[in-house]
Amino acid sequence: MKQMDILFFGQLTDLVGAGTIQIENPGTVDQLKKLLFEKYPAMTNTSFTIAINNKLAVADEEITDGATIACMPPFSGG
Amino acid sequence: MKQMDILFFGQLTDLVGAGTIQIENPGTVDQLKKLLFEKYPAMTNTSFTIAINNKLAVADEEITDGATIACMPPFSGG
Amino acid sequence: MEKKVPKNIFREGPIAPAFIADSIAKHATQTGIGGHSIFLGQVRADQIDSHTVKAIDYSSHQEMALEKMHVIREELFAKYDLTCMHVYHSLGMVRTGEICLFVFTSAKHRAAAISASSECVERIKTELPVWGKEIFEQDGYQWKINS
Amino acid sequence: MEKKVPKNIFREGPIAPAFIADSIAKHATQTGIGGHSIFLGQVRADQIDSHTVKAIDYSSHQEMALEKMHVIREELFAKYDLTCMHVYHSLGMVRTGEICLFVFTSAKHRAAAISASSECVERIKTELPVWGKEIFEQDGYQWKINS
Repeated sequence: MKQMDILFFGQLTDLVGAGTIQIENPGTVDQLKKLLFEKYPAMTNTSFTIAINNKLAVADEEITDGATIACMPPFSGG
Repeated sequence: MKQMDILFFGQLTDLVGAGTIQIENPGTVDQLKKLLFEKYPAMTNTSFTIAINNKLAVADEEITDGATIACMPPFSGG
Repeated sequence: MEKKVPKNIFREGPIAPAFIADSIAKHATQTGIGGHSIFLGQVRADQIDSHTVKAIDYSSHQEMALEKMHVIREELFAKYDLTCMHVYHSLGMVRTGEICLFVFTSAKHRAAAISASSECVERIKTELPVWGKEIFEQDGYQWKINS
Repeated sequence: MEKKVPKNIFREGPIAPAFIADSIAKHATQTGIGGHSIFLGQVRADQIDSHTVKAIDYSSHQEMALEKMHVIREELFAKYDLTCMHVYHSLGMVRTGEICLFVFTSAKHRAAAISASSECVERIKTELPVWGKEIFEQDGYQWKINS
């Protein structure tokens, strides 16, 4: 498995304590969430979406090596 | 009867050939219209409203001496 | 009770972008404002048969227009939760590409500012005794008709 | 076919009124335009419990935001008969009273410009991955929640 960057935004950066972490490709979005909930239990109580290569991801979507992964709380621009 | 100013705006100034005319108070709005149609027959084919003291007038409204009378084609501001 | 004197919305000639910037900048001290909505009318070089509009010459029954604008302002303040509303309309010559109408509403929340400015523009177009004379490039003119 | 590079809508810090004036002035040569609609977001000094907001620190998933904005732009151009659309959003610190969002649409007829700018603002608020951190006067902060 390849190492990949997971980006965090908004209040998730507080919760994770960083804007980026490196993990091994977990395979799918569901598996990524499982892994994040283990590492950061507070994320289970937080509303966020996951984007793969700048598109919102679906639950069982496969994560390809080299993809850009972002964990994003509700948007609050403007 | 007192002399009073009738103001014309927009395309009515072309039709009347002036921005203001002086007439004797015709008494009511209906009578004013009759008088204007006699003086300026082209006005019969023109859409316009009459304001007395800056308020749109009704047909049988009485015209008091010293009132400001305006003949106004459809508005085209902005 | 004293009757409030209506604000003069009329400006001779076009409305300069720098004037708009100043109006915006003046609101920086009003830190309860969350959104501004601005409408600008710009004179179009319309083609009318073989003619091209080069300017609009605006005239108004000013006293009546100012009284009516005062009513519109009060009604919009009653209807929407606004912080400010500013309206400027040109009189005299405004060339194509220049600004002839500037409507500027500000509110705590964007929805009020946006609805009020759009409603204000519609009411200005239909209710204010103002007329535009479209002046052609070569010569001649026609009286503007609002759609 | 080459993929069009999305325009960068982001600006570091607040959007200056003079920049807005320049944007308006640049449209004077486009004499097919009859109306401009502008929305400006301004940072509010909200009271939150015993705290007062003094600034918002904006951050974004920029690459995704620009791609999304490109889609919004294309959809609005397809839906409305627009001449131009310009969008600028601040990143980093914007103090209360300063402008953080500038949406500017222009069209031959006012209805298209007004509807497009208002729709654009709603879509920016809900669809762009941008976050605001409300910084308090004394110290502390909270993450902004869009209503």
